Amino acid sequence: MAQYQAVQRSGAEKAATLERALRQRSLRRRARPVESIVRFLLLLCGLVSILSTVGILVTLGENSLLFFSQRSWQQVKYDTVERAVVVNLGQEVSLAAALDAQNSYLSLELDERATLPFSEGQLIELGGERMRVMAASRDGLEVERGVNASQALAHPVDTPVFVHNERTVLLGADLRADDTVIHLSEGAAAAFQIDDLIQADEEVMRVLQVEPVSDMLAVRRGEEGSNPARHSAGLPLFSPSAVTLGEFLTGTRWNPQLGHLGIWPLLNATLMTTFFALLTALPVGLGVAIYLSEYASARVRSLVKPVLELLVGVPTVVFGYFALTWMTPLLQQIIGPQVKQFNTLSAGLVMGIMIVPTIASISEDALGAVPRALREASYALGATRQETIRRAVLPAAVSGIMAAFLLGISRAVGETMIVALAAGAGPNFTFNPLEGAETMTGHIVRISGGDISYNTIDYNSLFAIGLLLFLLTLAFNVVSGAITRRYREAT
Amino acid sequence: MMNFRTILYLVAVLALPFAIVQADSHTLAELVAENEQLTTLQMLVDSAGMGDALAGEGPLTLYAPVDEAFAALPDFAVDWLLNNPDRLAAVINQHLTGDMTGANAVADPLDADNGTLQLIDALLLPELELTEVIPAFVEGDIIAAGSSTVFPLSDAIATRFRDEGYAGNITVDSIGSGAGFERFCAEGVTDISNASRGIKDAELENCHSIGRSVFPIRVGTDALAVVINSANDFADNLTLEELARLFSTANTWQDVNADWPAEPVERFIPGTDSGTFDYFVEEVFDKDQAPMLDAARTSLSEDDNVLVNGVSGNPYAVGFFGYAYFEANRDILKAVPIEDVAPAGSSVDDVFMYAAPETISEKPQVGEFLNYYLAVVNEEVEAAGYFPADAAGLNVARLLVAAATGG
Amino acid sequence: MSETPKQSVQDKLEIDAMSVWYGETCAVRSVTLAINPRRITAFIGPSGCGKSSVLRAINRLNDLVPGAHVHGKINYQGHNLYDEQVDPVELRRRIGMVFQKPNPFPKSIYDNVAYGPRLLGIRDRKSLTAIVEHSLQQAALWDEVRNDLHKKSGLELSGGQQQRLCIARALAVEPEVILMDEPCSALDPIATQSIEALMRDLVHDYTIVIVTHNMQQALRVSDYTAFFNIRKREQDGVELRWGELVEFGATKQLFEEPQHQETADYISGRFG
Amino acid sequence: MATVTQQGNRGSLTRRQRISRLWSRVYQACVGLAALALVILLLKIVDDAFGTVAVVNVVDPASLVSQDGRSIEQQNAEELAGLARDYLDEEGRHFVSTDRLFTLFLDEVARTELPSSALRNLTVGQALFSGQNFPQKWADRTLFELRLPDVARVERDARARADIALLLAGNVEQGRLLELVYNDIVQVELLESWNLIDSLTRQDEIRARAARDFPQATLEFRSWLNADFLRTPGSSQALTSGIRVALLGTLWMLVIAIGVSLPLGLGAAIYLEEYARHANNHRLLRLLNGFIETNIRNLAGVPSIIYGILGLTVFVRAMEPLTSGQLAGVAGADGRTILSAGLTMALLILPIIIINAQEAIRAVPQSLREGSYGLGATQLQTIARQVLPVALPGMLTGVILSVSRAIGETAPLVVVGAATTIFVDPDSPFSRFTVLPIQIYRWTADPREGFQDVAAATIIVLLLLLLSLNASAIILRNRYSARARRTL
Repeated sequence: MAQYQAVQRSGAEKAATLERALRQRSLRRRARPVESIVRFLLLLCGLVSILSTVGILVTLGENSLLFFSQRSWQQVKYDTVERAVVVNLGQEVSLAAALDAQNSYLSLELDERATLPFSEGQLIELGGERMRVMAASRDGLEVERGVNASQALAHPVDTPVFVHNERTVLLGADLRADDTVIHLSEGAAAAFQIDDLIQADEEVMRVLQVEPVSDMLAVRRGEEGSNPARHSAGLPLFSPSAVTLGEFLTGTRWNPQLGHLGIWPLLNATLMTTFFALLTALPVGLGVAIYLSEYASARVRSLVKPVLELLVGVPTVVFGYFALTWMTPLLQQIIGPQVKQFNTLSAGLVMGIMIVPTIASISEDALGAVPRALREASYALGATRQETIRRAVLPAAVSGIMAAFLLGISRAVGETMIVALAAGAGPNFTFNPLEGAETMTGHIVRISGGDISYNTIDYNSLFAIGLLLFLLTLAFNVVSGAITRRYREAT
Repeated sequence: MMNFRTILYLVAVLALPFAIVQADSHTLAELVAENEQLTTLQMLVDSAGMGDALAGEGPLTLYAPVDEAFAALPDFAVDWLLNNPDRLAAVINQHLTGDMTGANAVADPLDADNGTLQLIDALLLPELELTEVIPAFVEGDIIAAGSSTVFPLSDAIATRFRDEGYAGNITVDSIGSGAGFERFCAEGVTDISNASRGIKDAELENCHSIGRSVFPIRVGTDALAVVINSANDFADNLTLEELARLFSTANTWQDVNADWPAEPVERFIPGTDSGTFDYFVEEVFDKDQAPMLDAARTSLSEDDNVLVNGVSGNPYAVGFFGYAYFEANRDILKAVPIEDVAPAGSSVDDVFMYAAPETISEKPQVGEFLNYYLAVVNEEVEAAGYFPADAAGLNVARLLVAAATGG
Repeated sequence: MSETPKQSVQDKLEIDAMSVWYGETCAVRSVTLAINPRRITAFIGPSGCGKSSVLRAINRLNDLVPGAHVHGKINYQGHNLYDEQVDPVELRRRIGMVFQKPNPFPKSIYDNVAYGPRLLGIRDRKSLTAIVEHSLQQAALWDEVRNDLHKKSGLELSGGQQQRLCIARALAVEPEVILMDEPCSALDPIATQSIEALMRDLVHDYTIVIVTHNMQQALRVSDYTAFFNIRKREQDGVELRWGELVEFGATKQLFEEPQHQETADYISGRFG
Repeated sequence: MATVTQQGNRGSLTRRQRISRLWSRVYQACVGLAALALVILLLKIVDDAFGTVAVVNVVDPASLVSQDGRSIEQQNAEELAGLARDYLDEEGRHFVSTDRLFTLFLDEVARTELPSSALRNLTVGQALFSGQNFPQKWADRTLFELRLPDVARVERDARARADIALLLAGNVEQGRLLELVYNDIVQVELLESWNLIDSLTRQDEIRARAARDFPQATLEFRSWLNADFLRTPGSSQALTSGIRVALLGTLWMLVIAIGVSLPLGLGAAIYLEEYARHANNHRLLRLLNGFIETNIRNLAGVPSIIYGILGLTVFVRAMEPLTSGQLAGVAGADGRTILSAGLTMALLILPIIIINAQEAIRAVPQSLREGSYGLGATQLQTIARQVLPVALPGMLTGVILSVSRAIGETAPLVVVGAATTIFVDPDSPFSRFTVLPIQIYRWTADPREGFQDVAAATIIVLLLLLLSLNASAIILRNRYSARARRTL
């Protein structure tokens, strides 16, 4: 009561001031234009990000459309049957012993110095019977008899061995600008049909007639706006094919010059480097984060964290050279010479090192945001430190940790310089991490920095790859976003 | 180029009977006037007022470039010659007094009363005096971009240009020939385009569509080196045929030569659009790039350093690239002689710059820089790892730059 | 405690058939009661009976909770507080709130108390100081902190002091109603006692609504008490739970002669 | 029975504690591993940036001593000008070129505010103004004519040479001439460079090798990172290469990128955390907000090279009038300017900033907001006075991360079109530019002797720059953070 009396005395001024401030304040809703404007401006800030996405989609999409609508020219191939010849000796190959209809071993006698003209899976032909080579050595071949609808027969000794070869169609004779008949390399006419398009250098021709016996084609010159020009013998000929989405998404060979436009070699390499990067970065990064957040003293934390953040700023080029000049030799010492100079393992591991600080820093923030009460509750129930971390802290921080992983993964997928320098420079469809393979980003940077001219299929393919890269990260983010949300709701 | 030459041969062979019929008791001047392949030359001779010289006392030898030979000279250059009688006279004199270096005969020589007429397939140019450039007086910016191969050379000359007093802003970007032409021909934002390959038709068309009559300036040449790891002591020579197998079907070195180890071959080759790649395909694979691209364990890179690193990292690797890069990495690589010929100096890969007279007249500093470039290029070219362009090539370049700058 | 306060100009807070929903979940259903001015009204009931939801609905703090919505009306000074025309910002100024866990801002004591007046546009330092001083006096905190006004962060005070700081902060904008959401649940008995005494002091000038778990506290401080309880129903195999107002009346009457068996059970500590 | 339970409990407890300790070792090991990687990386960089070099002088300074035996440092301007005259380009050797002398002269006396072309017709008398020491007979010659002794060189005109020497000696400082003598006559050439570790541990071997391979060379210890390195622009010579232009370019780009993305990013984050979840938002707005939210998460994962492609299409090409400076009245060549690079980088780091700021805002306890609202604060007041101050340290983390990201990014700038060789400092957002990572990329790929070392020195500069930028942000953050930790 006494206190209340005292309060009464000092209240006069407060009441006066407030009365002034509160005059004319009614409960009626007031317009707050500043609030509305700020709110709108902030919304605009958010909308900028949508513009980014639209820009990316339009840019990549437009050129990808070009890619998919563009015709790619590839060299025409045809199948030939030729006598098997040891190239470096000029020696023709024939049976060293008679072969009956059942035997699957075909004996040969080849010189010590001979290089084998046979390889696994090759189709060979003996006296009208076709066989498939299962294994090849200088002394003989393991074969599968009577393939391709042929009959297994007996063959006498000295029967010549023929091999099936795939050859490129070349111009058989010089072609003048006004010629309408072209000569092809031997046996090549079978590869063409009436109305096919052929490209030689820059000129496009249309096949009007095929002469399989004399290997000649009657053509109309200068099709599709090209100019008839003179071509010399030996020029490879090209036939058109449009890129299909199916081929792009399922093909396992990437070689635009040869018409192979399957994304998998590049995609696979990207997935492999990402996998190794995450294999390194997730445990280490999370370990660092846990250490910093749960064990380290404030002093250690304030020392280590900036250093880690410094690592984020090291140009990835530097990491690339680090992979090439340090990690790869190290792996070669540990694993052995089968580690190639360019390999996805080394690139992936170094990329992992690069991502560690990103993951560690963001995860640490997430762990730090977990209320202390939660930890104390866990300790109070008799949990050890480790159990508290695993069962109380980590689940509570899971959304932040997921965000960190997410960022880490997308950095790994999109990382360019490390893979361009260390992962390999040829599209190579392999699951062997010790071999080189080119990633999507590596391919983009290699081709765009090279001599390739614009508006070619090669060049436009970069946008299709870019679009796929974008959609890939998109799909990934949607999934991980869903996971994050679920966890967040659960906790 | 080959195609073009072959056409010339054919044309010349066809023209031969005709020419022989005409070849009785005429002066050189008359021979030139009567020959249907020499209309351009005839025009130039008339314009220079040198008809008399050709009709005069002999014995003279006239190397007469056929009309096709002038195709290498863009219109603006011919116009410039027509407007500069002195230079024109010097050029025509070169065909009277010089030798045939850099050109090929396209027919047997014809005898005239006062000398000999030899039809040739290229221009013989004198070494034109370049306009002297004082870098300190050059102003305005210069933008060059293009091939990473030409970059070291252009970079060195740009540095020197600046050291000697140029106070403007010169930029040289290493972005690849294709991107270089895109900026030069399609966007029209660069003044000079460095290229390690010839300009393609589509690119040329772009250039024309933005009103640039582009012309090449040859500033050097590169040789090709087939290189192996320095630890490789077995491959001391390769035949062309072995080379072909090494870069295509061979799985192991043994497949190339039975004496060599059965170790898998790893290949490192330049990117498919580079001049080096084109040359290799043409010489070794008879223009068919499929076997090489199809080969297993093949890495392609536009970045020569990647190739160097690749080959130096595996004792059983093989690669090829410009001699300049081999030279710079001699300590970790070995070059293999091909058919017992070691790589050196044999020109395979021209190093170009492209410019356009329209840009030059708009930005005189570009012409001045090109003049300076040509004046010092032979002092810098070897330090940048290339071989000097041959004299004929340089002379063409000098003429073109002189014509473009109107100097 | 039984003395009659002078009649107020302020109106009653009439809660009329109000339900509070969080998304698809109903927290409390169909509450109707009138809160008398210059009295302390206590909301009691088991956890989850919706008493806090009702309290937070009064100053529309639930607006800030994503998915929360309120049906029904709250009439106050001739307005329905949920009317489009009502300004929630001004409403919250008039109906202040003290939270279960003391939540001083991470600022000095002075800045904590001056926060509200500053929002009202009072910049004058002298006036601010007067308001801060008076509010702290009202909250019976002045003597304890007068020397540390600028030095100490609000977070450096003890729990009871923090809560009194929060009350001072609320008083500094001169509200008409003060809502208190279990203001003493995080405090020790001595701090609790001081807050309770403070409430009895303040009720001379303010209408106070308090949510409490502590029935003794309700009995000690309040003039009116509302008892809420939980209702359950099985539907499609899912158990639905919501709160309802069971009984409302003068505290004394409710505790001594409850009208409902539920109330009697609850206040005597027996649960059904 | 009770004892057994106790024993069992104790056993299990010991085991649990052992596991706990084991895991703490694992966590420590993770830190160790990360630190080890960092140390090796830094060591490798430092290893390259310092070390022994074998250099050779094209002209031995000993042969340049004056007649009375004074070394070049001790000679006066006149004597040095005499040396320059003597070494004016000899046939086929590139010593002092007339253009170098001329430039030196111009720099010293004539390069006023006049453009280069106007210099041409200025007479010497005008150029030197009054009071300068020069021979009267030159007074009426234009500077262009002055340059003519270049012709005299060809003609071996001894008098013209003497004139040049006279002019130089009278007008150019001794220090500048000494520099000229060093750079153009003595001409230090780099023959070989060794790494730091080799230099320290295998000195004898290096000595032996140098003696065998380069008998005329001198060995000296060189720090590739030195004051000149920061002051000079790039060069085609490793010894004289510097990073001035790249350093300035990086700073310009960062300022633009942060300047654009910080307000946008924080704005978007505040919107998404404070406004977007509002209960009475319209359904369409809620949909839009959800879309923005997802979209930003996705953008954070978009590979940087794709931002490069975006920047090329949008900023360099589509917005060329703006980015080239045409609209601002600057005669720019094209859109490949610092502005384009900065804007591209801003888009790239925007999602990072937004996401981190969102996390930081989300971590602000709801009780603070309620406390503020409860006092009748509007939403804007609550955000500005309660939420932002508390969220600031977390936001700074995001900014640090994004600066780190922006400073080291190479790929998008390669696509947007950073210059590879450029000598002139950027002076406006519409300048052509290069940045440190681009230089590092170029130099690491340069096989010529010494450029790997230059690249390493550049990396060190980049890291130092990053460190100082970070340090300021970290200090700021820790101050706030300490307060925030105390408060929560």
